[in-house]
Amino acid sequence: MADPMADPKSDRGASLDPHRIRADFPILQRQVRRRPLVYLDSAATTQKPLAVLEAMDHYYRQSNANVHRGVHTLAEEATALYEGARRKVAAFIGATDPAELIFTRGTTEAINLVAASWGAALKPGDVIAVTEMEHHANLVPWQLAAAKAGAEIRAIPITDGGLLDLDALDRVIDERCRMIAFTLVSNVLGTRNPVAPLVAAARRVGARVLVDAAQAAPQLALDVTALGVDFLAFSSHKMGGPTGIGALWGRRALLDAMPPYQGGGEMIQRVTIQSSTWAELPQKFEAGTPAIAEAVGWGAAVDYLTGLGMDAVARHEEEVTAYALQRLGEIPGLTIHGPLVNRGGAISFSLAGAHPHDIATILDTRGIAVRAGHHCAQPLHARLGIPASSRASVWVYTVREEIDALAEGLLAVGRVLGG
Amino acid sequence: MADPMADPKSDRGASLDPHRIRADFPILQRQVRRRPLVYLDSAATTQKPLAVLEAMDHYYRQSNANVHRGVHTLAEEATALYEGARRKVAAFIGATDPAELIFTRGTTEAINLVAASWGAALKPGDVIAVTEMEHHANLVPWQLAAAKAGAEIRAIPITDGGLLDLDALDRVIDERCRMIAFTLVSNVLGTRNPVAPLVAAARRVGARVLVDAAQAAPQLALDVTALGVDFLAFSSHKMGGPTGIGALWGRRALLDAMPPYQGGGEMIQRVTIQSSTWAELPQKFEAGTPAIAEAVGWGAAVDYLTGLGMDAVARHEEEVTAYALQRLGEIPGLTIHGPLVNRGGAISFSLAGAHPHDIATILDTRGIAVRAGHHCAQPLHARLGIPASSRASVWVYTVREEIDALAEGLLAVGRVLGG
Amino acid sequence: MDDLADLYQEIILDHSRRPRGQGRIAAPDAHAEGYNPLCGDRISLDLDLADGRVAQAVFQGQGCAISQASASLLTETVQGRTVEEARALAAQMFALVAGDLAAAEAVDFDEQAEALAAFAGVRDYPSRVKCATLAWHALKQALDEAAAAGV
Amino acid sequence: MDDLADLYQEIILDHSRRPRGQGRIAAPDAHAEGYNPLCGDRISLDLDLADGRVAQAVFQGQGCAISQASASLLTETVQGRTVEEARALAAQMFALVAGDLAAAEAVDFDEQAEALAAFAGVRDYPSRVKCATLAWHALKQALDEAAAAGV
Ligand SMILES: Cc1ncc(COP(=O)(O)O)c(C=O)c1O
Ligand SMILES: Cc1ncc(COP(=O)(O)O)c(C=O)c1O
Ligand code: FES
Ligand code: FES
Repeated sequence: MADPMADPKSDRGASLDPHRIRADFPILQRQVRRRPLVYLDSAATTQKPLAVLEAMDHYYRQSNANVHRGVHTLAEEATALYEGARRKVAAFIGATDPAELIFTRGTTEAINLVAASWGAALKPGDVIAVTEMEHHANLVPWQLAAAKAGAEIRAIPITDGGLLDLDALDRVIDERCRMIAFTLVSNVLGTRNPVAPLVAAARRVGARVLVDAAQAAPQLALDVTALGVDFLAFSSHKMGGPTGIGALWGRRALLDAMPPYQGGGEMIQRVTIQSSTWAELPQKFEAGTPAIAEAVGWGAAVDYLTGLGMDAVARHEEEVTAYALQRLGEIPGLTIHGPLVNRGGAISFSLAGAHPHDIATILDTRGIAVRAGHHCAQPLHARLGIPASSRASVWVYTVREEIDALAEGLLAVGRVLGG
Repeated sequence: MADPMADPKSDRGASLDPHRIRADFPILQRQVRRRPLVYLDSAATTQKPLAVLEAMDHYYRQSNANVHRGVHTLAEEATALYEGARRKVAAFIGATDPAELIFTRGTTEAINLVAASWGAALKPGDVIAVTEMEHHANLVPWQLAAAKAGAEIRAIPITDGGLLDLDALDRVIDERCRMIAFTLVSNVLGTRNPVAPLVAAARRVGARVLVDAAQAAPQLALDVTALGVDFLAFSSHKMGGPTGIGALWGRRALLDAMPPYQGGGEMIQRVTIQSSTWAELPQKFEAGTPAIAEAVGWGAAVDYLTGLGMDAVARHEEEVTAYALQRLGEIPGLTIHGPLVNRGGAISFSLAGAHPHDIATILDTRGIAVRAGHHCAQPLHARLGIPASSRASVWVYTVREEIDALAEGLLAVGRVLGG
Repeated sequence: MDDLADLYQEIILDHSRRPRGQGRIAAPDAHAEGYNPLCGDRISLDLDLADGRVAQAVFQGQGCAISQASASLLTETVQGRTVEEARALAAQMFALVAGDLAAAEAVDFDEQAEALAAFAGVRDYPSRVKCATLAWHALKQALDEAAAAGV
Repeated sequence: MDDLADLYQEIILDHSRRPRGQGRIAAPDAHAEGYNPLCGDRISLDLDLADGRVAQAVFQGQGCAISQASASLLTETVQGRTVEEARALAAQMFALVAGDLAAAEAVDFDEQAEALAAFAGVRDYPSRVKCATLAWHALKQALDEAAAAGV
């Protein structure tokens, strides 16, 4: 088991040396309010390694052109880079057929695509099941689709410990259920949800399964084939890649049967004024000029993570998280929301007598970046009985010294606000 | 009137010196097939000035964070940069209220947003009017919306000269018409369409007007207030900015009345498991993490163009286009599709005995990049009676020497293929 | 660190820990609600007006230290002032937190009103500006509505 | 420029200007269509088979110089060859344009078949590869279907 505080000069093998990794991320050199930046907001968006910035810059300086149907050299290069990125990202989640990977703006658009296109076949009385811990991205699109169809939304409840209440599964999932959509890793509680029981429940009633992997993709080795799900959505910007791109992976048979989502160039085969026919996958779902440079950058991020090894990334995430949970547990008046073991690196907490936004601002005066608010999970906060929480979240570059700075900062918050 | 071949050291005043401008675009140093790149595919996507690449790089190295609701310094900076970009882009098209400018992935998504959200109120028998020269992006979304509603698509015809047939307006636009959606500048013919008669026709029957400004925004000073239209869509990547972003501008009253398009984070106010309420404009239509770095880059592109002066840009476009039309007119067997005056810089043509893809490949062997195909305008090509065409298109960095290279290349094509 | 940039000054902390002027008025002459979309926090402000003066100001609601302290200081500061003075104080707060120090200082007030200067530091934390002005926007709205209603 | 990279060689131009083997067979033993989504061009190929050989091959359709030349050369080259030889030629074309020169050269053919090497230059133009193979994919499909149908 690697020591994340290891000597920066030590060998980068199966384990991961965050001190060495920090050199790959230019922004980590930055000062904030005259203190070194302590970036603990990676669950909102991660910082980007130099390799990603260089890949995009190089694309624009060497090969920029619109993709597909282009015959000239730049168009050929841009197309090869764009489709190469698709293959990389597909391989990263264990997809065997790159045509099953559709580029979107992010997780949110990926889920909207399924909710609108697959969801167009929903009928009155059909049920979409989510969980009480969903991000709004995996709830509101289903509400929109359900409202159109006259379908019903049900939520699988969570336990007080922040785990899915699997005992409630049989009550929530009946034969009216057409879809179970859930997050693999909670962006608030850190909970890593079990896939197998949900897939089994779905299969029993013939429902489909969509996994929100926005938080999972940056911290766990994923294999869509092994997971046995139908759709999986994730975002580049949460895993070291640029903003503006994400993806939907879906089973070919389902995607083939779905109507198109957006109309426009690239997604058509034959167009007359009155009607059109559609292109093959993945183009069918990629109308218009796609986020080309962003795909290239995301491909570089995937290469970077593969270079580190996703097992090492996961181990580091677990180690730093465990250390953070230990240090935060020492802060008087602090409550951690969510499980303490078998979890991801988003740690939400409340501090008695301190409003989450004051916590975030006071930490910011020390150069420490955390989030305050409902983290796009209002129903979950309602379930927790709090309007908002503070959240610290880690990634590959997070070192124990930063957790120490957070702990000291929170003690200072207590001193300042507690009086 | 400026001479685009002016001495590179001459003063950059109201007119534009493309030789000097070329130094701002790193990719123009590139060799293609051992010849200097002659990039004549700007209508597909433009190249990017250094200032744009640097703005994005700087964002990622200094201020990268997720926007909105964030309290820490990086989140404040990212939000200020993102919203600052919105103000720049809004000002660029003469919009007085930045909240009326919604960031999308591009023109295609902007039109899909209107077709799906505004179009949700369409009823059987309603008519959507487009033109025969539309890009698929301004046709297929309306087909999808019309199919859902039982509405009808009608096309305003074009004349043999490639102009809108305004005499046909009264026949096409009747009181069943709910929307006139047309391109301001054709990406195939180069035609600059008149706005006033179409707006007048729309107002007579109470229809809305959407303008596809994908080709217009890079080459004309736009003022949505003066144009008097209801919606305007355009793309960053066609005007010096990055891929992955574009915008919809719309009148506040219309946008306020429209249902949301995609659901997720940022676009909500209150969320429960069962239902949600929506945020104010523009967030209401921007679900999920937006294309933040791309907005910053687009803002830099707008600054760059404003620095050149859009009047000078338009004049340069007209001058180089006129020169190109003159040179192409000298090529035996060459037919230009579209008007010869009062037009933009996309020049599509056919060369007797030469297939468009052979033309593009042979030009590519000389480092010259042009497009071949239907340019996402199959109905227009059907109207022209050809399956495909070749297209050369210019922008701020295009110099006469490049047009000369094109003309020589086309003579060579004739020699090679004509035998 | 520059004193003005130091957001959590003693006076702010004192008022946030022990807010003054909390409560409701059964039939207030003027009333408004403040809502901060950043966090969802709400504040309600009740006023009694008499002879063109703010006879009483009380607030209720949850929020961060900044918003609580600001509301608390508001109730103390406007108490007994004329409606015009209360408006001018609100304008001063808006100018202060916007970093418009010239405008803020152009208004020359007594010692009690100067306590509001403690909020100047919020201009270095743009997303928190709304916290400092939440109660003051409610004040302005309450006075506007009362004036419109002829109270 | 390297000769192999020179796409528009004399033999290709010659066949594209004056395509051989154009036409249809009224009741062909084998038939297939080729469609190039890049450009929308289509080609149709008719074959007569006799004694395990390609007795006649003709094509019809519009397309670029590369696709026309390739189809024209195909009709000349496969004429009279055994079905197995025709298949091997198709495989050679696919290897050649994919830049797999070793595989392409592994097949040792007569002079006429060597004319196909003229298409090697297309590997430097990836979007045009389909043009060069359009007719050959149709050939393979026609032979596959004929075999499946027991012709
Ligand atoms: C006239 C016109 N409209 C719409 C589009 C679509 O733009 P985008 O692909 O950026 O969505 C284009 C460019 O492809 C265009 O030229
Ligand atoms: C669990 C989860 N789902 C969905 C999203 C939405 O992702 P995006 O904003 O990139 O679309 C996020 C992040 O904001 C998330 O954490
Ligand atoms: S954080 Fe809610 S009012 Fe300050
Ligand atoms: S371009 Fe159509 S077959 Fe070659």
